[in-house]
Amino acid sequence: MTMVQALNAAMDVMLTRSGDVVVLGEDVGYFGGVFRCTDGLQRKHGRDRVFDTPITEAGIMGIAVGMAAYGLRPVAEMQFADYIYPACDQLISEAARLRYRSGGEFTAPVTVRAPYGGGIFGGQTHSQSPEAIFTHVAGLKTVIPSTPYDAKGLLISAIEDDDPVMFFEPKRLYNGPFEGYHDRPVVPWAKHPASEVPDGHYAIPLGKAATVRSGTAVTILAYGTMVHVALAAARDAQVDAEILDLRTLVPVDIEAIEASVRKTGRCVIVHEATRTGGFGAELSALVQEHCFHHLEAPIERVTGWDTPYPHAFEWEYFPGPARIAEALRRVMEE
Amino acid sequence: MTMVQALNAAMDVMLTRSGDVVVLGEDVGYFGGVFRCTDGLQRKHGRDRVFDTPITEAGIMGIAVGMAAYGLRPVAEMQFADYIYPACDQLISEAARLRYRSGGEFTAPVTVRAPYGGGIFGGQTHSQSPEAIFTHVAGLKTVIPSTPYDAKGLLISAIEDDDPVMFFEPKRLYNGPFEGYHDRPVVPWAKHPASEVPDGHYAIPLGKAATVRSGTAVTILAYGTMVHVALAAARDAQVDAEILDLRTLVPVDIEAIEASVRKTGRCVIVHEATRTGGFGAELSALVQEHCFHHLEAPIERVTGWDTPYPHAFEWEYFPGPARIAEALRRVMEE
Amino acid sequence: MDAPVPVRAPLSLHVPEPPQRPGSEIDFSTLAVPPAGTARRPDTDCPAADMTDLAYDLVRVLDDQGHAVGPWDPVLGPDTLVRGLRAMMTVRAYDERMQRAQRQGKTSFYMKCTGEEAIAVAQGMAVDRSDMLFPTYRQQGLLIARDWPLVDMMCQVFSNAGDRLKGRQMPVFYSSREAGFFSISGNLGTQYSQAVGWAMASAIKGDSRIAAAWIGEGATAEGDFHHALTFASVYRAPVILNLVNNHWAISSFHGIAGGERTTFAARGLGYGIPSLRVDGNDFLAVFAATRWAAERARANLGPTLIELFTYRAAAHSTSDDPAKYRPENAGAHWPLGDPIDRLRQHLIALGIWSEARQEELAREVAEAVQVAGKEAESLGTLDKGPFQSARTMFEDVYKTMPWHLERQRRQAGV
Amino acid sequence: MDAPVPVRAPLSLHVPEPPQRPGSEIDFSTLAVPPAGTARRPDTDCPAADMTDLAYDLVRVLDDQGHAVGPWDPVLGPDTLVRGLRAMMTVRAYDERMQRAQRQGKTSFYMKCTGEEAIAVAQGMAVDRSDMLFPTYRQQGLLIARDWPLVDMMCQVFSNAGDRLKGRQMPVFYSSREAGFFSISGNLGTQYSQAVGWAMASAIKGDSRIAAAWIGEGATAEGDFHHALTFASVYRAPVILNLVNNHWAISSFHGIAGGERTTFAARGLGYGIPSLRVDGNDFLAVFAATRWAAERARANLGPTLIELFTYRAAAHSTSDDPAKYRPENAGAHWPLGDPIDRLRQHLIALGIWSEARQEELAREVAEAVQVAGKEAESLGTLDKGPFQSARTMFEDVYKTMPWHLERQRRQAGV
Ligand SMILES: Cc1ncc(C[n+]2csc(CCOP(=O)(O)OP(=O)(O)O)c2C)c(N)n1
Ligand SMILES: Cc1ncc(C[n+]2csc(CCOP(=O)(O)OP(=O)(O)O)c2C)c(N)n1
Ligand SMILES: [Mg+2]
Ligand SMILES: [Mg+2]
Repeated sequence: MTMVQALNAAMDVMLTRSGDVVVLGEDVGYFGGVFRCTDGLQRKHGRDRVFDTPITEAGIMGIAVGMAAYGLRPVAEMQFADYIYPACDQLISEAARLRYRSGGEFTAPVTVRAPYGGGIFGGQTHSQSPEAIFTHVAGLKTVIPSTPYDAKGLLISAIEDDDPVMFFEPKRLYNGPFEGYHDRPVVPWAKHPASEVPDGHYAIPLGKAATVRSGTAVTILAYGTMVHVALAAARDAQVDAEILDLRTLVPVDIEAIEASVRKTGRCVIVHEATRTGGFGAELSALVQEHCFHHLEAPIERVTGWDTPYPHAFEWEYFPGPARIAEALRRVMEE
Repeated sequence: MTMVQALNAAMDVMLTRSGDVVVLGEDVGYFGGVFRCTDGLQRKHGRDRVFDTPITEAGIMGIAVGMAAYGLRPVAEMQFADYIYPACDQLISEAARLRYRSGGEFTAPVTVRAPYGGGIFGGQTHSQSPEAIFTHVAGLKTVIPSTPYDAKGLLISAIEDDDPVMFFEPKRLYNGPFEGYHDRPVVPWAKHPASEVPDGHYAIPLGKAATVRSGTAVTILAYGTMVHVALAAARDAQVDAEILDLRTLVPVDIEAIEASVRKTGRCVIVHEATRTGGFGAELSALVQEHCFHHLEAPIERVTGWDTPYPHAFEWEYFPGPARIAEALRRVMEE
Repeated sequence: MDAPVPVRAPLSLHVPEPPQRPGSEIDFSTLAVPPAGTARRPDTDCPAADMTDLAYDLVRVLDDQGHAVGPWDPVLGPDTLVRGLRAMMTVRAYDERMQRAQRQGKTSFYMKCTGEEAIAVAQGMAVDRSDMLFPTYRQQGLLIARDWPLVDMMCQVFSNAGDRLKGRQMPVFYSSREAGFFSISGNLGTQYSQAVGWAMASAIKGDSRIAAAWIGEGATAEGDFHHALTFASVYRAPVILNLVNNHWAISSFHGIAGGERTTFAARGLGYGIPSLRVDGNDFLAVFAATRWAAERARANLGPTLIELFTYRAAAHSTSDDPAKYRPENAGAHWPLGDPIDRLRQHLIALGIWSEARQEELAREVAEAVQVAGKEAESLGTLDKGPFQSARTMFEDVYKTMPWHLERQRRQAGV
Repeated sequence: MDAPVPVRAPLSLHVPEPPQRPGSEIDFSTLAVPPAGTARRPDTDCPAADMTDLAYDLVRVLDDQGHAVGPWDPVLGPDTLVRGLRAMMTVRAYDERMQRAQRQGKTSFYMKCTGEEAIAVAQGMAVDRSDMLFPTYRQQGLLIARDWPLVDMMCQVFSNAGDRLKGRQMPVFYSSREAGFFSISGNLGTQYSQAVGWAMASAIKGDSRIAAAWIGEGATAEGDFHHALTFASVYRAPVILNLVNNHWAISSFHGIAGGERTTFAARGLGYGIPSLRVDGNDFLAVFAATRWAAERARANLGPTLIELFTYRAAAHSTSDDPAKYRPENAGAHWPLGDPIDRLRQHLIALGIWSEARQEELAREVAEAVQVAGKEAESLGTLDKGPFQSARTMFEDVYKTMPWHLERQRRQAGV
């Protein structure tokens, strides 16, 4: 199944299991979402469980926090991660802090789903990767899947989690894995092993990375779309890289990171978000703090440039396999 | 003069020099601001140059962007940096990107002033340091002064800058320098050399750090309140630290950082903001990238904890001189 | 555009100014105050479009002689009235003591609601104990109307060892799940849409509890106000949206909030929400309007917006000095009087009260506040402690402490 | 609360649903359409409170026979009328060609405004050329009404070497300082408060230019809408706030935006802003209402809110398929007709137009669009280029490129 179908299945499972789960957002109801992630859910679970909202991301979050405080588990869709900024106050000042400020009496177990990342000619307002804004916020968890299997298991965990979870969905992976070669034919998920998705309920724990390739030469830390791009880069550069798919950014799986970098002595971090202050900075700082004496080369960051995502130069912007391969070669030279 | 007076002087100078400068925000008009930074400016420059706004940070930013697009240079006050989140969309999607998306035809030279940081028993919503959210945004500059002299010169530069500038003012320094010993008597600015502030116009260039203490043992990177705390820590720990006051976070003065760390081989980064994904992460990543082969010890970050700022435990939260001194001793042991 | 470009006159900016500033006499004579009893009372199922006049009128029940008049008289029994009086007096005494404690350095900050006591107290009494309240920092009266222990409130203000919020919040940012009192946010406005979300959740679950929210006239400019009204209107949420127009937002008057050319109740009309404008210093009017709105909500008729027309008699907070921006002692001239005086006068007019009983009640209230104050202070004050363990600083960020917080906790040595 | 807790009936959530969904016949028969010419026309200095009826009425000038009737008839000369017709036809032909280009892979995306042409064209003509416009993505007609070169617009759509926006923006997110057309944002609503800020700046500087902004009925739910109305009302900003109610926001109907129980024009009343509801498919009504609002603004009388009542006849964008959520071909049944047909009928009724001249004009327009299209394509298309230099990707992030972008540019090898 595709990642879209896997996400749909996760919500379906959770809507079925618990009357407290509701799904809300712009166009998620009758229509089933502009990316079809909620297709059929309103018909199946009813209009007061799955419904369209007015176009106001701040409003959606405020409503979701109130619903969560009541005891529901709202799954709120932001149509694009680029449109999440109006919701920042309700996310940062409210959802993230409610448990703390109420001494644990009120909580906000909201799951915020948002398609993120580029590669669909969406220009600067349909391509952004704003995860670093939220990974800086104490009280929020941040999750980014890279396969249909993970997407379902992680989304179920996010909905079941008692804390607010930012769930960013790599839209370039919705309908097929993507190695970063935009000029090669699109491969469907069907050919990928992680598109085998079990029926019903299963959970992938938050906070645990997956080793998607074992290796000894260098550690690549990646998440979302970049996991597939990193795999392609390692293959193409013929570097025996160990690739960690972080899956959860906060809390990050420091043990997995530490173990791998201590083994390889080298580290390349990749993300699509702009570089300065991106989550790669935190990863670099952590690796440096935890593995200083094991590092044989400077940690490299391969990221989106520090510019908005340009429509026509999408592929010049995207940190593709060639740029990652270059970084791999650089760290291997040290 | 105090930092409050220096900021007031900067706005006064700019309001006088250019009819395009306007000052707006909650309570900034007749009353002169809850911290008195705009005291007297409305009386002097008129009600349509310095005025109170409705309480809506998003509205203030939208209005300011429109005014800037017209050709004005609005100086918008956010009453506390903690209340800036509703303005995120207008800041990140609009002010930061207007020049880019319009091919350079429209610009948004807005200066956003906001008191930030803790130390006044403000609890979680009057103590935050959200700079890292904005340093991640391409198109924004971020400036944080640490003395009255710098505050005036940097604010004038910010207002004259043709790009939007986030100008965070360490509220704990408004009326006196602060070394982080909350139980010692408050020292007034009058006794500090940088409280000598010239009349009239002068500018401190954005993007240039200041070396506030030369040393050879370790480099401390700091800004705002933490500059004074770092100085105290170095003195108390008797470590010959070189202390850089970054002053501008984006674009950061990489040359100064690189030169210092190459010399000392050690680096401690301090900020009051929460640790994960803070600007310290970017600094750590940069230092590691630029000075890897010169580093003799892991880079340390001394920061606020990853929790909201608690009212009663303010001083347990604050990264005071003792914590910095500890870090200094740790890096010197390596 | 078809003709040559015409010559246009220069534009100018209008910046609202309050009628008086420090130095001049306060003058409320231009304020239009309709007599008590004149506003009509529509049925609770009246469509919004058929009651737009009430967004500009003023629902008042108590006349100048202390008689309850007109269709909005809620006809309350003596016990309820005395309970209301006691609660309002308790709020005022509590405020006095806490403000004094702040001046004495026992805490960092305090906010009074002087002159606005009728609002929270009458509204707290007019809804069910199980309904959920989303207040601002000026509705301490809700807790008191719900008989929440003063000691618990004071412990919050002192951030002491007895503070259920573990010293995390600034004073007055109470929270009590048990009291149906939602955690107060420092960020203005956010609770308004949350209340609508809570009410929608209650409706989704087929529950019968409704929600009520409060916002200041100043904070209505925040986006959350708009979002709350939009969602409440679209989904007919069972919520009472209260808007306290006390004429000031720190130093800026209601004209800066958009109250110069219309009422705040009128905001609701634009969303098709029935909207009432009510004398906020009139215990009976506030009670009646709230009951009316609650009935609507319970009958699935949706939200009501209530503008509570009042005056902030005291400073904004202990950090504020109103003499800097408005004539001194402005509150004493408020033409709609003092809510406590007016209810006392009513009780006397009813023949069930006397100055002697009033004094007795005042003594009782003072005593209760003093006893609670002593007990709370024995559990600690901000200047001296004791506090909860500093270790609690790292708790409740998440349900379970993740590795990085665990590590930081150890670093902090707590 | 004084009695024991009463037993309450269960609540339920109301979720608005459009009257028809795919599979059923479209039916607009319940839509109340007042006859043309019946809405009154107040003087431009009429206070908002004295014209609230116009927020619920519908300003219409063209009747079913194509005659201009009633007080709102702007009495335009033949040249202006024909210019309007030509511009609307150009918009439609332009839309057709660009949509086709998208289908052919020459660009990534396109958005038509079919059925809404009268709005941007008449409004663009009713304000001064020097006034500043803050549009959404569906007011391409403004540029065409201002005779902005089609080639320039097309180059933007193709992101090609001739694109002044350097290939940075998605198609249709035009920007032209020279045309007084503000850079369109992908984030809904943001332009609304910006327009108010621009207008306030104009007033501060004693300038005479006013601003006009557009927003869709769906996007009115964003906070920016509220902020715009609040600031415009408080400072009496010289701005025309246009609200295009085309009944759909991608897949959700106007009821989800809060239009089920009231009009969108009514939103303005709550802020004391004079508000008009206008037949958006009636070129003359749109023109007249806009002129009226512009006059108000120019006379320092402040903002006007205009709801343009229309219907989105086409898909939301090339990424959308409306057959998934509404009956097919819904737009063809819109009771207020097609704006181009209605203006043509009016010209014929005036006796200054014929089917022959109409056909001639259609040919001229088609030819102009084709010529422009060829020229634009010769400067490049998204699938094949050429583009501006990739180096431009790093420019204009800041006025001067800082070290880190300079470094990244070198890394990118451009
Ligand atoms: C988002 C946000 N912006 C600004 C503030 C600072 N602030 C606290 S109270 C206040 C005035 C509020 O006035 P109003 O809403 O009328 O309530 P009142 O104090 O009169 O009860 C302001 C500006 C804040 N707490 N939150
Ligand atoms: C902040 C934001 N949220 C969501 C979107 C996605 N989006 C683009 S257009 C649209 C519908 C807008 O409807 P409306 O305002 O009625 O304008 P119309 O398309 O009908 O002209 C949505 C939801 C967006 N662009 N920006
Ligand atoms: Mg107020
Ligand atoms: Mg629409």
